[in-house]
Amino acid sequence: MADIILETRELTKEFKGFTAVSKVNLSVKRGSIHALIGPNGAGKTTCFNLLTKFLEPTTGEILFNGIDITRERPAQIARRGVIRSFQISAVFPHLTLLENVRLGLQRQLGTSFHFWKSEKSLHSLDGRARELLAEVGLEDLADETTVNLPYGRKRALEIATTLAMEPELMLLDEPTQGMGHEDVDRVAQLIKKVSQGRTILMVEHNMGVVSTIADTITVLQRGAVLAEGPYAEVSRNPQVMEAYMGTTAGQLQGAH
Amino acid sequence: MKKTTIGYLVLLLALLLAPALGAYPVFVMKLLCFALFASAFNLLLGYTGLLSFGHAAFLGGSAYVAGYAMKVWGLTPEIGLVLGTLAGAFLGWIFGVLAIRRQGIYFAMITLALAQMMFFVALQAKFTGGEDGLQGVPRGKLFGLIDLQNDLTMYYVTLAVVVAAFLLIVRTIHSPFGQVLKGIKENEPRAISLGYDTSRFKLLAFVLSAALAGLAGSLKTLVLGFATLSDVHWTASGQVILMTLVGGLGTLSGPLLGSAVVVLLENKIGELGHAIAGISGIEWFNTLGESVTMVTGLIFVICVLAFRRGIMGEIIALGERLRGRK
Amino acid sequence: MTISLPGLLSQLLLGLVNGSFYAILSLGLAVIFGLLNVINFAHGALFMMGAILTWMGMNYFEINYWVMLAAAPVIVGVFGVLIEKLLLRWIYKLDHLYGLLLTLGLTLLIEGAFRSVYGVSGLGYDAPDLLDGSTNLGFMVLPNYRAWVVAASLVVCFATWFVIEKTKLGAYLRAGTENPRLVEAFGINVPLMVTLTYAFGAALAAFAGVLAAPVIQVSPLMGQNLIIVVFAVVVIGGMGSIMGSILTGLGLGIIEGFTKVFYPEASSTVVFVIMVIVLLIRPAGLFGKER
Amino acid sequence: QEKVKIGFITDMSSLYSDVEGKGGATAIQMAIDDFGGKVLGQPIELMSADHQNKPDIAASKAREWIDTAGVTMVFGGTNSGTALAMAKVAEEKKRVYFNNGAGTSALTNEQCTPYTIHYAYDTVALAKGTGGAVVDQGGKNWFFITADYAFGQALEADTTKIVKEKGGTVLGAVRHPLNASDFSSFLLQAQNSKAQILGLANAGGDTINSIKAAKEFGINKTMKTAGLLVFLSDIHSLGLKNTEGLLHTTSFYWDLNDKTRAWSKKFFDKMKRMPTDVQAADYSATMNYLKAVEAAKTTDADKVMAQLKSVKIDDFYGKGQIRADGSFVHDMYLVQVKSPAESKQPWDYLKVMKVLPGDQVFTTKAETKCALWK
Amino acid sequence: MAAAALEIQGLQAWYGESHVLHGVDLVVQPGEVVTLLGRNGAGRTTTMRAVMGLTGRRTGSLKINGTETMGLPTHRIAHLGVGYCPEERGIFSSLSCEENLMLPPHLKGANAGVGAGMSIDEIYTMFPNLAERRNSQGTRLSGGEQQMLAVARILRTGAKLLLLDEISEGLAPVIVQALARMITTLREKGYTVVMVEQNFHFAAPLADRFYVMEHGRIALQFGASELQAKMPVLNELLGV
Ligand SMILES: Nc1ncnc2c1ncn2[C@@H]1O[C@H](COP(=O)(O)OP(=O)(O)OP(=O)(O)O)[C@@H](O)[C@H]1O
Ligand SMILES: Nc1ncnc2c1ncn2[C@@H]1O[C@H](COP(=O)(O)OP(=O)(O)OP(=O)(O)O)[C@@H](O)[C@H]1O
Ligand SMILES: [Mg+2]
Ligand SMILES: [Mg+2]
Repeated sequence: MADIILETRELTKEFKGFTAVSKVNLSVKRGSIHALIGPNGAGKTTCFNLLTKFLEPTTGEILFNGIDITRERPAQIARRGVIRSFQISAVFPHLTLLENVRLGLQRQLGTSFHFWKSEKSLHSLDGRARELLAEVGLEDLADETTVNLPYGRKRALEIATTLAMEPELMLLDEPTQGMGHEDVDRVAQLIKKVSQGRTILMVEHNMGVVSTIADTITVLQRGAVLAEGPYAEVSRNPQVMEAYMGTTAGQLQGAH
Repeated sequence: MKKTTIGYLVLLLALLLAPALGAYPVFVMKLLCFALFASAFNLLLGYTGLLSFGHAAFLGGSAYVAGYAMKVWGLTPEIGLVLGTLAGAFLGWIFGVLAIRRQGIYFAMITLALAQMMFFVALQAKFTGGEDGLQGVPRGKLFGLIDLQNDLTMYYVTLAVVVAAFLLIVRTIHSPFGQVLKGIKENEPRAISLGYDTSRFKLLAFVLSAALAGLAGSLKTLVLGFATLSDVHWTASGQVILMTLVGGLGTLSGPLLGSAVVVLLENKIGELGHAIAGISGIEWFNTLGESVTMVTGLIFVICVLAFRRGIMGEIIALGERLRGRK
Repeated sequence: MTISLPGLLSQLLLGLVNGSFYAILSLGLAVIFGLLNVINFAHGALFMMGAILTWMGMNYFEINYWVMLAAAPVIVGVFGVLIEKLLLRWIYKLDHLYGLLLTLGLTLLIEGAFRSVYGVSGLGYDAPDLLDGSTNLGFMVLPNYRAWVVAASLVVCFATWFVIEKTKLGAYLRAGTENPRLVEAFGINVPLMVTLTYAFGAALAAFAGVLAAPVIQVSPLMGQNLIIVVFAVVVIGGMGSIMGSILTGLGLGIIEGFTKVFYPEASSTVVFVIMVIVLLIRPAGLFGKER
Repeated sequence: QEKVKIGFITDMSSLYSDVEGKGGATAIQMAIDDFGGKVLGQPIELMSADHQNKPDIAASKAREWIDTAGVTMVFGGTNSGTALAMAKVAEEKKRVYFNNGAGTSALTNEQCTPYTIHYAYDTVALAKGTGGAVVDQGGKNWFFITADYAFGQALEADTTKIVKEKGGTVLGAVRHPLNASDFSSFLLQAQNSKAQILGLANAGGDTINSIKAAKEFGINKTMKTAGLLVFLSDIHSLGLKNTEGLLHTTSFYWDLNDKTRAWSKKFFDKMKRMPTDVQAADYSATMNYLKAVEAAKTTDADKVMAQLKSVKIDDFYGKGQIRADGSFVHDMYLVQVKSPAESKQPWDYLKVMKVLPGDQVFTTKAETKCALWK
Repeated sequence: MAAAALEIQGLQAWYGESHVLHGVDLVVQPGEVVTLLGRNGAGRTTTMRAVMGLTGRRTGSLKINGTETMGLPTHRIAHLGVGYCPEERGIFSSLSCEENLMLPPHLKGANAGVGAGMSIDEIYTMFPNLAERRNSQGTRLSGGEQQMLAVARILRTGAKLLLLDEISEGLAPVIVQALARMITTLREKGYTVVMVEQNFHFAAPLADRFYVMEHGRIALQFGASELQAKMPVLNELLGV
């Protein structure tokens, strides 16, 4: 049996009588890129929110590396190595790129509460921060202020910062939303690249991206799992085609 | 050396020489206390983005504790100051625990409410002397040796304490901790997702700010010899916001300047009015002394409408624009 | 202290009177906060203006109470229009902080101006003849004027609530609260709506002022202490929630009334204690929505 | 060379500005002018400032004026926090300090100093005056509405003491927070107690609002109201309709006799208001201070104080002497507010019920905690 | 000849200090479907916002049905018959789904030739999700549902010039297809549509004409018939 990094058991979330996520059993294999797709309102974002404890599950369990994390707080889960990105871009706009990434690294030093220490003590992290920036192709912009960056670059920076946390599992919610074609490709490749040695769970409507990089796909519909498997298999499933892809999916989305 | 460093050195020199140059030491000491108070407040608002509307509680609460320790228990001034600071920190911790998870205006309002409760305690408790205040706090001898009764000695002690506290603030802002605060101010959800328990960071910032405000309050009691209700009243919280705003939010030097402007105004506006009346011959200005609140109000309005960055903020922005041109 | 049932009932009724003032004032604050995103510190000053204008009308021009009950809110409303057009207009995009500070400054100016003319100890006027006297309710003798205060404010509050929650105009207001530019892009004259909202909020404050004057002493500083309590009411009810502020206003008036019997020393602190407790349990206030 | 400078620091803009405020400055200036504008061959100078009820401003202003401007006498107060703070400064710097506005008896009791003179009234005098006189007139059963802080509690305690001494009883008391705007609830409690006398142990706006609500609920029909600290300015603003019948004690009223009328008319011409007792005291205190300086031929505080305490004072304001503890012991008056029908002219508000001899109302030697008077 | 539905000349626009549009020229005839393409940050959204008067300062000329709108306040512009669906969707959280839908008023004097806009039933048929969640609080809808609501909302008003910013964003492929059908229908009914799209494959078959923006200017303009010929240039400009 393959090594499972994240597992949910009968995960359910109800909002005042409306079940957004219902009895979802998800297993994410270590080292894979796992995509969560499904029609609008299927419960994907809610699922993410449950996994990172931004929402409290109604019932069900979440296991990370076999440990039950259902009752933990968001920051605790983050420290375990489960890091999420947001649907909107999440950077620190008035810090430099370097500082952005360094903030991701800084926690390891254990000096974050040391208000009497000099900032200079953080310079030891600069090397690693630059490496991470290089990994996403931003090394030349290290000392720019982040606000001035174009959108796609901000996403890349966000990924670099996330990598700084040395995440075991990255949760990406629509990472390519609102991006131009070039950026979509760049980010998709980036995800592929950083998935080395990590696990990625992502929500994505762009089938072009999903088909090229995802190893496993889970399709949600009305809060429940509709199908699961590799892209080729799932995309031919008639139920999925009807509920999600539509009849002309291949033609319209495949080339996206 | 950087220009700002030179600026601070000049200011320090001026302060060192102030009594010799004829400035009235007690007044300058009062100014220094408020400068510290405003700087402590700015640490919270300007660098953490938390608007507390209850800082008077720390200023006043600590003033009572330090005053009581020195007057009734007869402790030495340094212990009084330490106790006052600790009291500020403790109050700050309580306020913080209750308020820190609330955002924005809720945070402001809950701190205001807690400070109101503090006010009622101060009004009603026996040891505060109610509306009479805690009067006649002796300055005593520092470490049992240095007699602070002399205004000049007191002045240099005050200056030393305030400078040290200010340096601590500077250091805090430029520390690993300060870096995280900046991150929280910019984008809190992101900071959480990076694994920072942001409420603990905000709490520490709050406690620090409260402790330093407490130090300011204790120092004020030591200098002036009393602690009274006006320090715990909500208007004192409003005033410190004004100081910070006038000087420039989120700038280090802003609160220093802002507190100077506000304190000078509050104390000297009568004389200013007489002077203007003398020069312009307009009789009305003679009554300016009775209109402090109106003038304060006017400054608030003008500041918000036209000078939002505060005096220092505007100067810095101007500098940047000039540099940008070149 | 033991207290009889009639005694309790009468205290409850008195609490309701105070609650009525809290309700109107916090309603005005809530409406203004909702649409303008401004925490109107000047509300206390506007309340005071309502009362003093009425006094002026009665003393200088011998206008009667009923006329002033309508005229004072209108005048203060117009004043509100000026405030909005000349000052508040410039700060909408900024943090709440600035609105709070601007209106705080405004308060100091208005109060200072009235104080320099009228001093601080206050001016009084009496309830209109029609409402003079009192009614024996069996358990207490209630001055007619107080009954009128409760009735008038309940009517005003619920009418306002109805308009905001149940009408199309109210939907515009609520939507404008969140994203005024977009609502304007749908073809609604939002700037006008904003101005009128502020004017309406100001008029509500003035209305409360006119109502309050025969009960409490009119003076330039009369709004100062009240406003802090009313802030607490709004926060407890949930910032911007209309029904929340009305119900909380009435409820707190009653709670405060009971405190006056059982532990009078704490009667003005109790509101803040409740506020802290409520916010700990429900961060957005009793009726507030968490965004 | 020894120039007299008077530093007048009071509340000119806030809660108590009607009681003393600008009118106080006017009264002091009148005294200086009447004295001839000069003493010891030097012009007399008056400096005045608004302390906004903040002790730190009051004290630092006093300190600064003494240190830098050479002020020889500090005058001021109106609120006990500021008054006590200034008294401490004056003691430290050895300057004569007059207080008129603040009521706290601590100024001449626990916290008395060799340089403090409490000139107009204090809470003890008010409590004893009103309490004693009302019981004498048959008001035996009391109920208090008390502001819940030191000042109100002191007033209540002092009054209770005298009421009991005279054989009266206190049926109850309700403590209200400072600046409580609505008093109806407290008044109902008072009414339920069936007491004859409603004692108001509070001040300023609280007193005003209590009186107003008492009228509204018709309590003034069943109980007599005794205000323990009421100023003429309060009655003026409340109007006779609301205050009629209110008993209280004052140290001065403009319409007592020809001398008071004459001075008050001069004051009225300047201020368009009749003086409060505090403002009249301001005039009298200044006048007597200047006389003392002239007699002592110096501004030295110790000598002037000795002179002040050695002479008998007798002017339109009061007749009596400044005691070792700093109290100016003089007669007080129990007064009642007239009904609108009784009032014949503007400012015709009070009728004197009883003259209260100074030695009966002020703190006695047995009671004092002042070390200077033991 | 009737005036152009939208005519923009030399449009410049600023956000605070930053100068975003540097002279945009663009004409849309009544009944046309026009797509604005461009990289992220090229200024397409800003152009739309500028038409509605939602940017900071702006200069140049903006005519809707021949009426100059440069000096007009935003709400007056809307009443010229413009419906705007913003990029960020702008769903109101204090309103329910249905209240959101009903919020925009019917536009006065905008209905010549088009009719009174869609009825609620038509809209619910088109977006069944919305019908199902009609009593939900607006922002509790999922991202995609909010997007549907944002589009549906302006179809009701009778606006005949529609400004649609990234409406296919975040939607499941099935819904994207439904939207494509909707736009075709709208064109048949005589609506004028200006779309901003990242999703070139969604926009390509729908539009009559294309504008490509770059750095706040129009870089290229061509008709649907030239599409194939322009692909190499587009590839270079957009990386399609
Ligand atoms: N807080 C909430 N209260 C009530 N209903 C909610 C809440 N959050 C989400 N929902 C409902 O739950 C369902 C699932 O929402 P979710 O955001 O998880 O969808 P999604 O799969 O991410 O869709 P999309 O692809 O459109 O983003 C939706 O129908 C939504 O209306
Ligand atoms: N509110 C704003 N304040 C300042 N600058 C802004 C603002 N909104 C957008 N900009 C800047 O204006 C430029 C144009 O933005 P615009 O949103 O019009 O681009 P777009 O072509 O719609 O791109 P996108 O694909 O990102 O939506 C960008 O550089 C952006 O950073
Ligand atoms: Mg989603
Ligand atoms: Mg855009």
